[in-house]
Amino acid sequence: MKLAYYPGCSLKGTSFEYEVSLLKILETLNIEVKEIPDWNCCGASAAHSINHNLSVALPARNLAIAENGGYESVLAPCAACSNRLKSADYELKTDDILKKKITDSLEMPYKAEMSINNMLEFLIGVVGKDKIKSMVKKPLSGLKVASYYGCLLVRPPKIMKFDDPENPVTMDELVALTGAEPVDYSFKTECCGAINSLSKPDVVMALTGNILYDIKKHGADLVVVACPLCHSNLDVRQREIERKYDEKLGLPVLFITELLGLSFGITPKDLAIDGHMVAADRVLKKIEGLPNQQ
Amino acid sequence: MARIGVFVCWCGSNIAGTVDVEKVREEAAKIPGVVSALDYKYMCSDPGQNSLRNIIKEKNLTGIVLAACSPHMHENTFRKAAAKEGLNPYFVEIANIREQVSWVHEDKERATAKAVDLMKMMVEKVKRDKPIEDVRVPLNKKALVIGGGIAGIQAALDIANGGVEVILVEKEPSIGGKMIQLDETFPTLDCSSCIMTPKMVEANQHPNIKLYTYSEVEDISGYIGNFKVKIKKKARSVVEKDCTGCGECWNACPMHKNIKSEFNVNLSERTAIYVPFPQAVPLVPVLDRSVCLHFKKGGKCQKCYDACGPKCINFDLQDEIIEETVGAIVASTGYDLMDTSMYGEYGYGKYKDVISGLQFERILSASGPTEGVIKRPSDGKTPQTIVFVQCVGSRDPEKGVPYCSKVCCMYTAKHAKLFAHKVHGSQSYVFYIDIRSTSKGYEEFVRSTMEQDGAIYLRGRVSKIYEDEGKLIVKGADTLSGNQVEIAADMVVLATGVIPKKGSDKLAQMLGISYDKYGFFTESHPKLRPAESSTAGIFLAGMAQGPRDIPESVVSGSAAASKILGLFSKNEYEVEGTIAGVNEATCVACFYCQRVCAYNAISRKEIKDRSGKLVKVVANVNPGLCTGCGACVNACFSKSIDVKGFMDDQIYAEIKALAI
Amino acid sequence: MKTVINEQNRRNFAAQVEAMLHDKLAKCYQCGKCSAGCPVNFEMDYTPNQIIKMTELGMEDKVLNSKTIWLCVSCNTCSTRCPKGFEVTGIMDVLREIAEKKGIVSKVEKEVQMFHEVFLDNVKSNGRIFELELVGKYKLKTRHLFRDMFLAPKMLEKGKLKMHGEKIADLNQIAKIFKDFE
Amino acid sequence: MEDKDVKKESQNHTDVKIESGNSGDPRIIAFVCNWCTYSGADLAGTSRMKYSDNVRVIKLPCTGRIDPLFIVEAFKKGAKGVLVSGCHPGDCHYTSGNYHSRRKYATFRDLLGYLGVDLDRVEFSWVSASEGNKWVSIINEFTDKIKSLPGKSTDIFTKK
Repeated sequence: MKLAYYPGCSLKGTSFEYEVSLLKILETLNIEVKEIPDWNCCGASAAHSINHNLSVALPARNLAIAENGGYESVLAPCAACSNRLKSADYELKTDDILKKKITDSLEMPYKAEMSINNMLEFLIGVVGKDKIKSMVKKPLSGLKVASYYGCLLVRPPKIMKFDDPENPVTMDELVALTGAEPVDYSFKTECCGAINSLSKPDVVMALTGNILYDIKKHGADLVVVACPLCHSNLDVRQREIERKYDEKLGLPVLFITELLGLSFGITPKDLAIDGHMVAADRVLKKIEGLPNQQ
Repeated sequence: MARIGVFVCWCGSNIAGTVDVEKVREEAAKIPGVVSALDYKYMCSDPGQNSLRNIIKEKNLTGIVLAACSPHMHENTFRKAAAKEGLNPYFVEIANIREQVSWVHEDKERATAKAVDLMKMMVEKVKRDKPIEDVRVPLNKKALVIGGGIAGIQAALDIANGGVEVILVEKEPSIGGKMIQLDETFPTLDCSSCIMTPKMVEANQHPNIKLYTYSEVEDISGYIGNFKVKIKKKARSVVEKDCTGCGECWNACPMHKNIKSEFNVNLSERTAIYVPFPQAVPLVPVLDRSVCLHFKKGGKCQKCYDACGPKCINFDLQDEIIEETVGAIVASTGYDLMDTSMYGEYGYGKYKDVISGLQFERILSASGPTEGVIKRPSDGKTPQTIVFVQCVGSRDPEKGVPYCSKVCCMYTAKHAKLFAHKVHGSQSYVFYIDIRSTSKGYEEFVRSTMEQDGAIYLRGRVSKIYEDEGKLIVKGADTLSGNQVEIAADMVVLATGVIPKKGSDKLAQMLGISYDKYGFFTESHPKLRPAESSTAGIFLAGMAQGPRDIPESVVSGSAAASKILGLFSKNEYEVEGTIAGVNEATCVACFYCQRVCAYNAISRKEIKDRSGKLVKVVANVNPGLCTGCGACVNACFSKSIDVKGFMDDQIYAEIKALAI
Repeated sequence: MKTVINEQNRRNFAAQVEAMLHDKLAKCYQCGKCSAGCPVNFEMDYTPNQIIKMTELGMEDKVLNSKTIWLCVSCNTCSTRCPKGFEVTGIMDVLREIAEKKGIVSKVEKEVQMFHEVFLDNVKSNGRIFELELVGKYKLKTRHLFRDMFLAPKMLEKGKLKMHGEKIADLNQIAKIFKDFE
Repeated sequence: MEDKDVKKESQNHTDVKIESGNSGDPRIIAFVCNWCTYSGADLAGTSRMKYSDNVRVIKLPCTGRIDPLFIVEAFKKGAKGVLVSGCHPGDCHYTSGNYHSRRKYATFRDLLGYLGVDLDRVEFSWVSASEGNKWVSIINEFTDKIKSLPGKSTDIFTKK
């Protein structure tokens, strides 16, 4: 199966760690993905917020390029991108009039027959648990890990068709594969404030704070995510939140690909874990025999 | 040769004012086969009927047509008059020249032309009438009641008290249904078991009631008056007639852990041999073979047998099939409560202190797992704050059902009230969308829960419940103040929606009665025949028809019973003869008719010669079930089935009579 | 708090929203579950269920000038839990789009609106997001120059903010998409 | 007031000149079920509502009893319009008879068209026992419609 890769803007910028670690583990797993040539921004939340048609047309270009390039499956590791690609694909499947307008504008046909996967779907569905398990060289035993899913991976369920929208478990299952202990808590799918990070920082800090303190209360050592937006809010804003609520958090936020990479025996540096704002060294020391702490 | 008489009624000036009745009469006289034509001022009057009867006699008529008012008015009158002269009553046809001519048209000439047309059509129809005999079905005066909840018990008692034998079949080890699980009942707060137990005992001891508990109806065939029923009596492993209900066996059972009590809705445990609750009727234990050590470990354990004084435990007992013939059936299979674990956001099943309304009933009940002291399941502490959430599963087309479960508003108010009575200084919060409290004393009851007992009502739904530091945080909305509300509760009670009893759709198929898309049995007519099913002889009662409360269930049980007593007041059941009939000579046994019949009235009939050799298979109409709708006629490719009174040749003749 | 309903305006507005939403406003029976679970409800001037009702009643000005429509983060909690399957998140998109097309500048939540606009401008000119430019333009436009500024040095140090943006090759096609659908 | 209007309208129906071969005074045959539509038509009578007198009603137990060939026969015998009317969906006295006829009708329409019947001349409607007024308007509107169609009898079977 030819696998297309849609990185999206964040993975080339603020969340470069995600791309680095992702490509590293795919290399280890011996899985080849090809970046969609000349891909464009999916429009993220801005497009659907103020222009519905644009929010379908922008992702449609990427999908059409991939499909016409003979790909059967698209990996969109960014939760926001996968959400927009899936939503656009859904609209194109259900709204024939809009579909015609868009394919006319793009001058490309689109059959809407590809499977579009977020990172977790890709790992469980395309790679498979057995293969991942077989690559685990350094079990992360003793590490307590909270999986944070946020909104965009599971909602709206009728379009995402991924896991249980209230109690998702996919990421926890991946955490368990690494030998770490998944931590259950109450806010797995609560919203972190997402796109309003820049425009409403106070709101975002309140929401993100709720999530982080709940995770802390449930005894987690670190948090894993599969979304650059969640990562930004949980990682980049963590110091501010600590200052605002005057309570220490110290919760490193890793991408799920980084956690998997660690269990595969890849060094933290190769996984770009040092790119995060909240340093992970202290927590990673808990893992015995982890190579090359820094 | 047909000898038809035509009678044109004036209905005073009602008809004669707009229709030239003499012209109609003259036209009638011209039609071949019409030997007598007459017009008269009031055909329905005694003199009118007498002249009709005289002419039947004098002219030896083979059929009569009345050009008069609607057949819905006087068809029966004239049929009876004809029958008195020995004419088959179905040889009477009515041309409706009042409701559908003189009262709706004004031009006399044109109205008369139409009246003549209608008269001609009926003459052609009556010429082709075949004698029809009403069908009489003998009645076995015995009734079957399926389901021993309050509705079924009420039906059984009423029928039995009317002097008719009743067989009451209950799936569970004891009768009593859901009502016996309840604590006190709204709006009068009388204790459910206090009013229910005597009825259960009465049903058990009634000389006219034969009770089969731990039993299921396996098969039903036949029709009104003559249903053949197979009942599977599951093996109890206890010889009922010898058991004294002393309790030595269940006290001796070593399996007293990890088997959840169904009666206490998983809030307590039971043994492998058990009675569901102390007041069970009959007070005879059941041995649950799926968990019993004797059955799981190859016969080693027999502690119950050893403890039993009368030695009535018998591990070898087998399921029994009992066959009965009854004349009428009551389907009162009741309801289930929806499983609310699908609401991930509410955490039912995840958090121990998020419970269902029925579980709270058991906690309130003096015979329940906490002996009526309100304690929460997680740590046995008495909650100080309880949040009640209504409409969980109900009014939710996305995850649950779109309909209202009807009883939740009231039982939630009752729960809040009883909580206030039992735990002083406590506080309850009720999330609701609308309050439905429309029966006698209900609205006052809900108001007093708020005003006297201090329950705080919030108009809105709950979005999420999660645990935080030993409290359940309930995130809801109060749409009246326009606020998002968070309440830290010790316990949450979900008012779970009502759904039909599992398997009731299968039973409905077996009975040949219709049910709605949810599985509730549907009434023959929602307003005027609420106790009847779509099939003659099968009646409905209780929640199996849809959400209702106890008084309504009791009323419906009594209604079904009175229908059956009425039916049984005669020796035979009379079915109008205008039903379908099969021409066995031409039937090719394709059974398309069977597929379209909504009443299961068509069966296979084997025709054998004298030596018993099968000659052919044909369709056969069961007169007890056929209603004469005629759907089968159109389904028949070989034109071998027809409905009496509306035969194909008659309708073609009517059309032909109108030829221009 | 009095509203006089003008039947024609009410119908027009409700019909416009329904047509864009592909859903019926009457479906909502005001249970409030959307508002109960909304993560940003605490900042809103009207709860989501109130927005739905107000739209049905044709209270166009209030709805299009509300904070609520801009505060909504499209997390879809409301739509996911809505017992009627109503597009609660969708109606916020629709109302924002109408406000945007009408040129209504949100008085109270203009930052959010501007962010969306700057974001799309960025996509329009580069085909992709160049984050530094996005942040810079947004800050110039909103004059929140120093907010979050303390984050920038560390982000630059960590390599999170790139000094150069990438442009896609076929910018003509992006321009065409914007021309056809903006 | 209302009565007068009705009167005027019904005169309009009768004032049409009958030309030879024209459907100015067309015969309309209505196949109706006994429980809903027949009773509805009776109700129009007891309420003394006036309507076009072109219609001739044939009563059946249920629309489920209607053989599509009845409709063909009606046209063959000179009817210019055929109306089929029964209980509302879900209201059938016989539980589902009207569904059967509706389903059958859907396929039968094609057959009628194939035979060359002008499908404008066949109408299917629901009239309940309480809808006397609906019966009246259906009959009047259908009669008007039939009158407006080209009148030659051969036009009914257009292909012949």
